[in-house]
Amino acid sequence: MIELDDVGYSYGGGELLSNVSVKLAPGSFHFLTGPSGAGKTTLLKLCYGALTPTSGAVRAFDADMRGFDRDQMAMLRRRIGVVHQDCRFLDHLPLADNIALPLIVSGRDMAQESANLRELMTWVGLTERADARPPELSGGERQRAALARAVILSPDVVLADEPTGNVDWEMSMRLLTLLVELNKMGKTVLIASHDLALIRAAKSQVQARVLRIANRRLQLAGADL
Amino acid sequence: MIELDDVGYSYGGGELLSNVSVKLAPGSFHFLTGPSGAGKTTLLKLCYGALTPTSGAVRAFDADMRGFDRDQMAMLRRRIGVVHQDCRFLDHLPLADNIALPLIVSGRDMAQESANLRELMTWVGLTERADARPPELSGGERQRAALARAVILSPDVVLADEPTGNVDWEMSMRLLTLLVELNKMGKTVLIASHDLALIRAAKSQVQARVLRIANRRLQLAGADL
Amino acid sequence: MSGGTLRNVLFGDAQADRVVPPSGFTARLTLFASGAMAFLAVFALALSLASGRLADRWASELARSATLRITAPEDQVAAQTAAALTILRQTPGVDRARALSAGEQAALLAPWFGPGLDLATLPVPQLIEVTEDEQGYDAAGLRLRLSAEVPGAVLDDHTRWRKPLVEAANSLRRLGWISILLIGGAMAAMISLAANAALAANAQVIEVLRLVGARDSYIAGAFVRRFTLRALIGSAVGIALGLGGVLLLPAASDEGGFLTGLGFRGLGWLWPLLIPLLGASVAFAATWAAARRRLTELS
Amino acid sequence: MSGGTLRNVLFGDAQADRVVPPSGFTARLTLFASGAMAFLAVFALALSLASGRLADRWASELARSATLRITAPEDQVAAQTAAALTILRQTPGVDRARALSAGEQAALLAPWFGPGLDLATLPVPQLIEVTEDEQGYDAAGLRLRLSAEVPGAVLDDHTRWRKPLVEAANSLRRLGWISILLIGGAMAAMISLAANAALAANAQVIEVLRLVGARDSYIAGAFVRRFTLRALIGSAVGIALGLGGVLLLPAASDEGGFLTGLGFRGLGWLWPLLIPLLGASVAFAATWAAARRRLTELS
Ligand SMILES: Nc1ncnc2c1ncn2[C@@H]1O[C@H](COP(=O)(O)OP(=O)(O)OP(=O)(O)O)[C@@H](O)[C@H]1O
Ligand SMILES: Nc1ncnc2c1ncn2[C@@H]1O[C@H](COP(=O)(O)OP(=O)(O)OP(=O)(O)O)[C@@H](O)[C@H]1O
Ligand SMILES: [Mg+2]
Ligand SMILES: [Mg+2]
Repeated sequence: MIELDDVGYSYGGGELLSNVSVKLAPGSFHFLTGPSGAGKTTLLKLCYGALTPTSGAVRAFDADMRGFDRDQMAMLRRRIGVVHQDCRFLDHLPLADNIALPLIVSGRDMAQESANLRELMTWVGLTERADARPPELSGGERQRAALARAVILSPDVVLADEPTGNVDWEMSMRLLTLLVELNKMGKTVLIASHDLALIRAAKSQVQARVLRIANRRLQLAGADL
Repeated sequence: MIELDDVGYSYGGGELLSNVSVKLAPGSFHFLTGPSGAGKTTLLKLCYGALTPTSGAVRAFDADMRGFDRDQMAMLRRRIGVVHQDCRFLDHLPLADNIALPLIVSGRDMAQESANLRELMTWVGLTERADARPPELSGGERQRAALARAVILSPDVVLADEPTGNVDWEMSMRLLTLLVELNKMGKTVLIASHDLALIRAAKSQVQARVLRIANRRLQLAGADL
Repeated sequence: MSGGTLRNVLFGDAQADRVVPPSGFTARLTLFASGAMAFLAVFALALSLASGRLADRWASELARSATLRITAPEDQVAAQTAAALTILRQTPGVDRARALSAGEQAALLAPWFGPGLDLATLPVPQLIEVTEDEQGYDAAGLRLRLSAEVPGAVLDDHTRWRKPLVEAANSLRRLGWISILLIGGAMAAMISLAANAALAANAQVIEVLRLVGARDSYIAGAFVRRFTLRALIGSAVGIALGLGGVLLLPAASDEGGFLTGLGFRGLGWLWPLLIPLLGASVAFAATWAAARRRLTELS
Repeated sequence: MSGGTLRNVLFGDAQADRVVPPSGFTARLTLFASGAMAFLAVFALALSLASGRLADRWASELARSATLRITAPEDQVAAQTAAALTILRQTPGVDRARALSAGEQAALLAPWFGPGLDLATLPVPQLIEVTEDEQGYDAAGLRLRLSAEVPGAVLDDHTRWRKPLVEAANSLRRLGWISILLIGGAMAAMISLAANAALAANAQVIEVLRLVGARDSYIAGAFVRRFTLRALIGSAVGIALGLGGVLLLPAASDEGGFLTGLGFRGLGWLWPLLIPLLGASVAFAATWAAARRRLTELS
């Protein structure tokens, strides 16, 4: 699905990531850990084309992203669901429309999708807040909404950056279950998280590989995780 | 220091908090937990006057906040350090100035305070990022900066909303240590968090009370925490 | 944003317009700027149309009317006048020739001799008003014939008199058109400014839309449609107010000249209706250019 | 924002100004609006000063110059002219009295009688140009005396002729002042709009500043100082350009009348220097009002 080939990245100063090679095979489940500021978010942005590597190549669905024009990039984004670390919404639209935004911009028939939308909102526990504007949501509610928005188009790949940083343990498990279910349907999942308890819990439900960024390199984490 | 007396609050719909009474005594250390959307952030906002209770009274430093004019409110904020859940900064100023912002707006002599600032930035591990603009920071870096900004004026009370949601365990412990040190100096600390591991770790270092919001009420959590 | 997506930009779906927040400030700025500009444009248009009319009228009067002055001993004036009139009536190109009455002459001379003028006591020359037809007459040939048959006649074709006035009217007309160009330019500048402000203020909205897979033409279209519509509404209101203002001006009086003759005549009323269309086109072009630049910058 | 904090607002510390982000768009809008308005104000000022001068000159000429017309049998003209001149020179309030020469009279009459006029063949009245001094003369008394001693004399005081021109010049002057008021109003509106936009765009900045304990006067002051400075700079540049433009206009010529006589004379050059001060005051008031409203709203 998504393949990083000897990728290096720098924001202008020293190199943040070097020689990173990883292949997210279809149907795989990955975690990404590493200390704060190591480059987890940066790596995710490279995967969905928000950043262009300073060296090496990123391939998505067997196409080299470097050649993408803006329309191809838009089409790619419809196949990749992304949960940002600082969840951003359109503050003037109610929550339900924000979650349905990928349906709206891709011109789907909203009537057909409404059952789907309602089910998803129930799962993340936001049915009651459907008419609230995003600034009125609590921190955890925003994170759940971001995850719902990322998966509503049923994308081939889900990239989630710290999706459970602001929710309690019970809700974390619910969100994890959602991602595991998607993975079981054949979707590729990558979760950046520093929450070791979450990773351990996931490993009991699904066969997950844990990647760790340390010293600018990407390593496979040991059996302790 | 801060006292909520039979406080109720509603954002317009049903009541979110009812009959909440709590007294943050000088030098006390509290945790606040509860499921996502229970009202932790709301309760904190009531404590520092960002919200006015729909019923009941809030007293800060023995003065009823309802009578405060805008200047008195500004003076109150200089005695209360707040870490917002979604950390906000002035995006056009470098990180160091953002952390020093409370010093700047209260007209302190920056030359005198620079040693203090440097020490604090080292503690939260942001010395290298001093010249970065806030949008260039990673999620964890923002949270650490927000905590640093909250404590730089050495306020009498520190209210921290989910201050460790985006940092790894090691950094969580560092931040906790900072707050425990402040508490040992006699400052009052209240931390809203859903991270039970953090709470357990704190209890081994300091005598902390754990409050829980459930069904609109504030309760003292049981011995399991 | 290739050419093929222009249709998309112009006629996006209703949903697309909701994704851009209703930005109070830039909306007000656009409405206000296009309204004010349209309002001013109506006056500039009225000014140039009116001074154009004035210039045309004066120019055509200037070309088409002349005076024949007959200075002769008192007893010959009547005979020479009759002879001159005969010649004029025979001249091809002369539409009308008419001897002024004593009263008319007295009125014309009153400024010089006071109102109590008795023409009978003065050997005042007889004036004949000559009006050309479309083709015009041959002034040199006429002069020649007159000098042979009516020795006391002098043909004065007014040119010296009215030329500076016609030039003044023409330069007012130019001033009007230049103002309209300046107004259009100022409007384009203001709307560009507003569109750029809206795009800058909505950098985060654009980021979110791109994150969920919106095409650039979809995003640009939402902004472009909104600004075009605002400019259309703003300038429609502006011309309505401007036309109201023009109607309220004192009606053109015969003596009035420049200042009171403002206003539209006949088909001239259709001109101002072009202003909102022009305003909307200006807004469309300005917003599209701004969106294109901004979206390329942000990528 | 009580009265006592005004000093704080006007002279905050240098640090305080950094906490408000340099907002590109509202800065450009303010600079542009105040520059454009100052530019226009210079012209409006020049227009009203020039037409004021014109009106004054005409009004004083109108009051101070008159024509005496002597219509008499040919042999009495010279005697009556001499008599009239004598009377005029004795009249208190008359500064100068001068009989026009035959050539001057011919030039004045040429429009009517053609250039080849021989005054000798016509009993043209003799004209005497009368110029008043500061005090002015008693027209009625003069008329009475003339009617007794110079039966052919008629005093024409030009009033009928120039009054409409003076009125036109006066209404141009009014137009100039009204334009200056409108320009000032438009500038206040634009700067309010810009200040409100800046305050709205910086709602988050205001929230952060309040969170860390900034007083409202501190926050308002940062905005107010910035907008006042921008208006000052913008309108200074605007008047510089405007004065340059006025200097480039063709110099006032004697025939020129309205259009070419624009420009400042003597102390008049000091007037435009008031514009930036006024602009800055307008910006100060507008921004302060906007900040006050906004900060109350946000609390
Ligand atoms: N736009 C940028 N310009 C410059 N430096 C940046 C930019 N974005 C991120 N950085 C820096 O790059 C480093 C890695 O950032 P990144 O967000 O990838 O970290 P992370 O692993 O996601 O950390 P966290 O767990 O705290 O979210 C950080 O030190 C950050 O300050
Ligand atoms: N401005 C607002 N207007 C309306 N409702 C609001 C507003 N702010 C918060 N709420 C609602 O009030 C409830 C409590 O919000 P609050 O932010 O206090 O929760 P929280 O306990 O901090 O949750 P979390 O752990 O997710 O941060 C939520 O359901 C939220 O949607
Ligand atoms: Mg990150
Ligand atoms: Mg919260």
